[in-house]
Amino acid sequence: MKPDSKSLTRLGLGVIGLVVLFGVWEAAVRLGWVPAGLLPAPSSLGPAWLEEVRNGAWQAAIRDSLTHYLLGLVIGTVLGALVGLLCGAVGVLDALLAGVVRVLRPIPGLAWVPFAILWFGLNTAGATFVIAISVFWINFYAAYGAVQSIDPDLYEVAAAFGHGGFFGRLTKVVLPASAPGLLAGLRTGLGQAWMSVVAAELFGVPGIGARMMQASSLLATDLVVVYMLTMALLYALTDMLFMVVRRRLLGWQG
Amino acid sequence: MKPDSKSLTRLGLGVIGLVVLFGVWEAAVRLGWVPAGLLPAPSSLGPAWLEEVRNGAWQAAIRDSLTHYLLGLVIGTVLGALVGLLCGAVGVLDALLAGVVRVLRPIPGLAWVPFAILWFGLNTAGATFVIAISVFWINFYAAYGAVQSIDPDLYEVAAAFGHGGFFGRLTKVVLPASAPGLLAGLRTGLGQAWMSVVAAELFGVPGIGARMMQASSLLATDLVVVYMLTMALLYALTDMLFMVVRRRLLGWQG
Amino acid sequence: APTVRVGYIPVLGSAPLFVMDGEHWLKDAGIDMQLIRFQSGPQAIQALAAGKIDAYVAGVLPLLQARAHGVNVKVVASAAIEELEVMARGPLAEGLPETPSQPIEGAALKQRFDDFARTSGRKAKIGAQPLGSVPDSMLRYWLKARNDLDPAQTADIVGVDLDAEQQAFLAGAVDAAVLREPTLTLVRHRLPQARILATGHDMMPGQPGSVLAILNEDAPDRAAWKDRFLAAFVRATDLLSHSPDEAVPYVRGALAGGMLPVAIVQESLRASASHYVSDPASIVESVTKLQDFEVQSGLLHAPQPVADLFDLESYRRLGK
Amino acid sequence: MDMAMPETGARTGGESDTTMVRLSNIGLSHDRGRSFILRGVDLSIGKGQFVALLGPSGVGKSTLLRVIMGLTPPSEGTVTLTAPASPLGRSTALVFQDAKLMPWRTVRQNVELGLEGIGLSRAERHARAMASLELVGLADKADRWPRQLSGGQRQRVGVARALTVEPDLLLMDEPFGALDAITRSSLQDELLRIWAQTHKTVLFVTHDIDEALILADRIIVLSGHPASVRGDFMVGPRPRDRAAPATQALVERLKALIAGEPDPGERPAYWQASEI
Amino acid sequence: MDMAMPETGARTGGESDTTMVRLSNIGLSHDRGRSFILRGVDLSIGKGQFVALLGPSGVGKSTLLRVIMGLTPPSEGTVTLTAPASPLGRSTALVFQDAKLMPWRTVRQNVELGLEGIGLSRAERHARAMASLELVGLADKADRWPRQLSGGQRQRVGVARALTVEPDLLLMDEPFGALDAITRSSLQDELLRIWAQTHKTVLFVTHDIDEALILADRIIVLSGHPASVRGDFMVGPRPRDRAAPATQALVERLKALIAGEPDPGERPAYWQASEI
Ligand SMILES: Nc1ncnc2c1ncn2[C@@H]1O[C@H](COP(=O)(O)OP(=O)(O)OP(=O)(O)O)[C@@H](O)[C@H]1O
Ligand SMILES: Nc1ncnc2c1ncn2[C@@H]1O[C@H](COP(=O)(O)OP(=O)(O)OP(=O)(O)O)[C@@H](O)[C@H]1O
Ligand SMILES: O=[N+]([O-])[O-]
Ligand SMILES: [Mg+2]
Ligand SMILES: [Mg+2]
Repeated sequence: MKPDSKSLTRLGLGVIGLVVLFGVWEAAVRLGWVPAGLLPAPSSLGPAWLEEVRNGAWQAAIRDSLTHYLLGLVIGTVLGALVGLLCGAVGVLDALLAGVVRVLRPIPGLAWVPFAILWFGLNTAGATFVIAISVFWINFYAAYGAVQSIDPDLYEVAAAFGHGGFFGRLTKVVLPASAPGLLAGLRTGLGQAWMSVVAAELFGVPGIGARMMQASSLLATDLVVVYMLTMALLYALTDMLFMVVRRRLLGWQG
Repeated sequence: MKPDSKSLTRLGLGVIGLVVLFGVWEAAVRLGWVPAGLLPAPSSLGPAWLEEVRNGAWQAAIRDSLTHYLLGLVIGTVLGALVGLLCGAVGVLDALLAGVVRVLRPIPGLAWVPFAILWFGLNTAGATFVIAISVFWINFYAAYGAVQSIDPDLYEVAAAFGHGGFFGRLTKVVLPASAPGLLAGLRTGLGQAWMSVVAAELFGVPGIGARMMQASSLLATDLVVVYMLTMALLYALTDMLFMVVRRRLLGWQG
Repeated sequence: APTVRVGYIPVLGSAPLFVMDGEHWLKDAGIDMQLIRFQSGPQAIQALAAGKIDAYVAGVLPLLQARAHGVNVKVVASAAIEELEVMARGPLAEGLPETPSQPIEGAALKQRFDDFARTSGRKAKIGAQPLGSVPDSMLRYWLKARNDLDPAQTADIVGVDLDAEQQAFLAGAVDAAVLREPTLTLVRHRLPQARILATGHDMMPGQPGSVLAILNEDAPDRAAWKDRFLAAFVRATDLLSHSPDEAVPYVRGALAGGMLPVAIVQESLRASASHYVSDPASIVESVTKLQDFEVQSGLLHAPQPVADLFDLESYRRLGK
Repeated sequence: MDMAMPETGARTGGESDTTMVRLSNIGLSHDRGRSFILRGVDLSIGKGQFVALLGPSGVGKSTLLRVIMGLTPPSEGTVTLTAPASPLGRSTALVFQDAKLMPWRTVRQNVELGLEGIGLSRAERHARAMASLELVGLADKADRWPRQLSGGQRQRVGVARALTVEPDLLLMDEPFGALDAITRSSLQDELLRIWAQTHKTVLFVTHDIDEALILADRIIVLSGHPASVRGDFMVGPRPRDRAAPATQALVERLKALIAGEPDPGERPAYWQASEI
Repeated sequence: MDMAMPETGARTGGESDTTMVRLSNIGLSHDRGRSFILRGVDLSIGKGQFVALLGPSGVGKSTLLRVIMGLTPPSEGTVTLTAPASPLGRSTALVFQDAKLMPWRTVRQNVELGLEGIGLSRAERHARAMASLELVGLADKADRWPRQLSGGQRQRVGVARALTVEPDLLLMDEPFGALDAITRSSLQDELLRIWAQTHKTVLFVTHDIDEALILADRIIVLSGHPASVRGDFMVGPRPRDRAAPATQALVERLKALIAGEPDPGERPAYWQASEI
């Protein structure tokens, strides 16, 4: 099988999966399995979407949310991975933070909102903060777990070739060896950040989440679904981009 | 260093970390860094907590939330890990679901609430569903990532000794080799599920989250914090229990 | 015994439910009531649309949206009127009396916002709930229809969750907020320098607020409980307006989950006593005004006749 | 018994009563045919033969074992195995060059791997694994993790794992490479004893000509780039006299062939037993 | 130059101009003293010596190298290394028994590992790594991933990695164990050439007595349980005649010592060069 035909097969299967999903959904609405008004049929979304595009709300929401999303994702991922790596690699730090982590970890995104308001006000920074928090923990644990399961032999190899210090271990072993785990965390975070966009925009910052809640308050379910699919589209794009980067970084896994 | 003295040191460091956390918090309130009414000092929480214990609300909330938590955690973890393992191990399934996953992944917990209401009603099942969803994705990606980074040599060993079939690969290689990754996902989920308890109890199912929100809308910040710390305590317990199990399962990592 | 699932939001407007329950009037009438708490009216509407609740006690405006989407829900009683007030803090509250004496209107109000903008270099921020909620519509109505101020010019209106709104106000992230009891009383205690900028009456005389609405009220199974339920609800409303102190234990237990000091609950119930009005006919006109206003501002796309939202007959049959 | 199908990459069962493995025109490429590791490899191994496979480092010896085991499909040619219904069944076992133990299994559990799923009771598996560990001198390490073993110990666990399943065809990839002379020699003796008792077919990769001479009935040299069979010698009855001139001459020929030089001694295709 | 401190587990720099490694009473236990792998190991290696270390599988040869390298602190005794300020500096290098390449680095990047962080330019690193790869015959595989190499090729990359850093003390753990005779012999020649030119100190673990005789000035036998130095022989000038009676006798003694038997030949403590 040539690479082209293989990835074509993959693509085809993916399309089949989506067709089944939308088919079942359409059927569920048409056959009345879902009460009217709760979920519109996918076939009826076109006009609502066109209207949003025409009045510019769609483009504006995407622009705003992408800003929160990307900022929150980058900040949460970098900090989470960093602290996770450090806790995984430095026993003292791990012990010192063990209790603190357990106190802070379960605090829900919604409960952070008052602090976001307090520290950042009702603005983009607050929304970014809430997204960053949710992404932070995922990357923290992914990084921590990845460091914990590094083959100890690799540290010895590094030490035997002059990289036994903290920095040497970090750059020559910890980072490359935990890369698969880090990237798995990053990927989970890519989706988590979109899930958090709605919670983040709870406090009045415009964007897809705010628009979705607004539509939901007005029982405009077609718009809710349009924005849900918009998030799906944006997520699919970021995730596909990520997969390309991943393939380059982890080429050695073959 | 004996094992006892080592784990004692760890414990001591953990306590120091917590003392610093609570100290800074107390100072922040006392020195007026935080506006009055937004965050109570930790030293002032005792009476509020005692009152909740006395009228039984605390115990009831813990009982209710633990039910949602454990059910949601188990269902989300088992399904997430299972689907993640299968997608990681079975190329066709992975390709088939690639698109579907990308559509469903970014749907926020809050947006699932109407469906939870629809499918399960305003009850424990609905709350469980919302928690399970959030845990599902974390375990899905952790399992998927863990399977992807299994050393291909291990499949060959299994195949060379009669375990080349799907089931053999799964039980002899995929499950044990991805165990560290699976457990890292499970651990992330342990915390995520507590974070989701609040969102899950948004629509009136009683529990810690519901009580927290109730307190929050009544500006009873001391109770909000009491329940936040309650979640921290419960999380710390589950997490510590998890660490014991992990140490047993991954003893081979040394 | 029939079970009635009632969706409500945790504000004093829902207090009649707790009184009915506390006084065992429903049990005596052979009805089981199941209370389900929501964070906002719009959220409860979704449960209504899914048929997961039978009755609704929250703001009236989300019901307009529900009807516009084909949900057959009717208002059978009002619970409270003139609930929402605008509270200000910091520079925007400067010079206001501790208890509101006379309304600040028109030019005086404009002057206040202008002064604020001049001294602080930005527009005032006012917290409300998301577009389509009663607080948001009332705020806009007050500015535009009552005082001829363009909301967009006068202030930044931030539509957030109830909790976030309160927290934003306490943290000083907004300069004013549209609030209702018991938050008003709570905030007064936490932030003694906060002042009322507009009372419920100032915002709109007879301002509609919480109502009791029933889903598919003509369905045969409703007959088993509808009238008796309504009677108990109205009786509770009367009690709240005449003897607020008697309601303190019920409201403290159910609404506040025992979290608030008795004194606070009492103070806020006393402050609200005059707002408990049960005749649905008394809010038809104001709801019509608000619907017109929502249509004007493009919020409501498929307005239904307001008269269809109300079932005035059932209330009248009670002989009040 | 099936007939070998001459399709690319095909694997068929059976052939004749006396042939255990038959490779026809095997080619293997890792880059879709741009370059080949193996090409035109033709080889038949009779049932019960003990065959040693020699060749320089990196020539493709391990690759050839993997092809026979069915772990890598050949890019060209056919592999035919007699008897085993499933080529991955327990009728074949492989000792990997670098042991490849599963790190999450104890030593004993690693040895039991091939015994699982063939209807043995726990106790039987346990007993057979312990017997094999005894054989390689590691019974006292049964409950260790692989990471707690020395290099040679790991390699011996790999040998025990393959012996335990009592395969008809035993493929061994430099199984004694990391062992000291004494341990190695005792394992060689054990292997010969087992072979003599059970008439297994053994294909044994080694880089040590002496070891090939001690163990094998037949010595095959893989050489060249792409690699193919460049030498194929039958060796006389054991024990062999390393100092005998015929043996010395064979060693010289093997060395030359491994180095990729032309065969110095133009003798008949098969080096007869009587000559040593 | 520091004095060796007689503390448990202490490592000190320097000792005398002629001693490179000094082990005093080394003991090593993996279970906090309940059982010992090594115990009472005393050993001095002079600068420029080429020492072969023999011993049965699992005796503790790799463990001893790890202790000298500073990867495992000894449970008892002291290790003293001369010259290198940091025991993990590039003045010492180790060839691991099972190569241990980093899977995410290409072959060349693996060889460059020890050259990073010592102020070399990219181009210099590249050139030195390629020169070492040339030496072990793998220059054409420089851009491969480790998983794409054969077992012997991986081992040679491990050798190249250690040679590249041009260490004063070179520790080699069965570095040629997986190589065919020809490749092995050419690498042995290279190693002797480098040693003769640069007067490195080499400690070379092997399970092959012949290899020890070809390469070493001095042969040490580690044996027993717990293991300690049971034999220590100086060997005469190269090349050695494997057939000479003195050599044969030495081989017999080595074999006996490795097997843990008493030394058959009660000769003077040092086997003099003149005797071979
Ligand atoms: N982490 C560990 N825990 C317990 N025992 C260990 C551990 N690592 C090694 N050992 C034991 O220590 C002993 C010495 O191991 P070492 O690797 O030094 O042997 P070796 O002489 O290099 O053997 P080989 O020639 O087989 O490589 C072995 O018996 C081994 O089982
Ligand atoms: N995945 C791969 N991609 C590309 N080339 C590979 C791959 N695997 C192995 N090779 C190459 O195939 C050749 C044969 O490898 P093989 O492991 O069969 O050698 P070998 O004869 O067993 O050598 P050794 O004696 O060193 O173990 C080597 O040159 C190796 O570099
Ligand atoms: O009651 N409302 O939130 O509209
Ligand atoms: Mg090989
Ligand atoms: Mg070793």
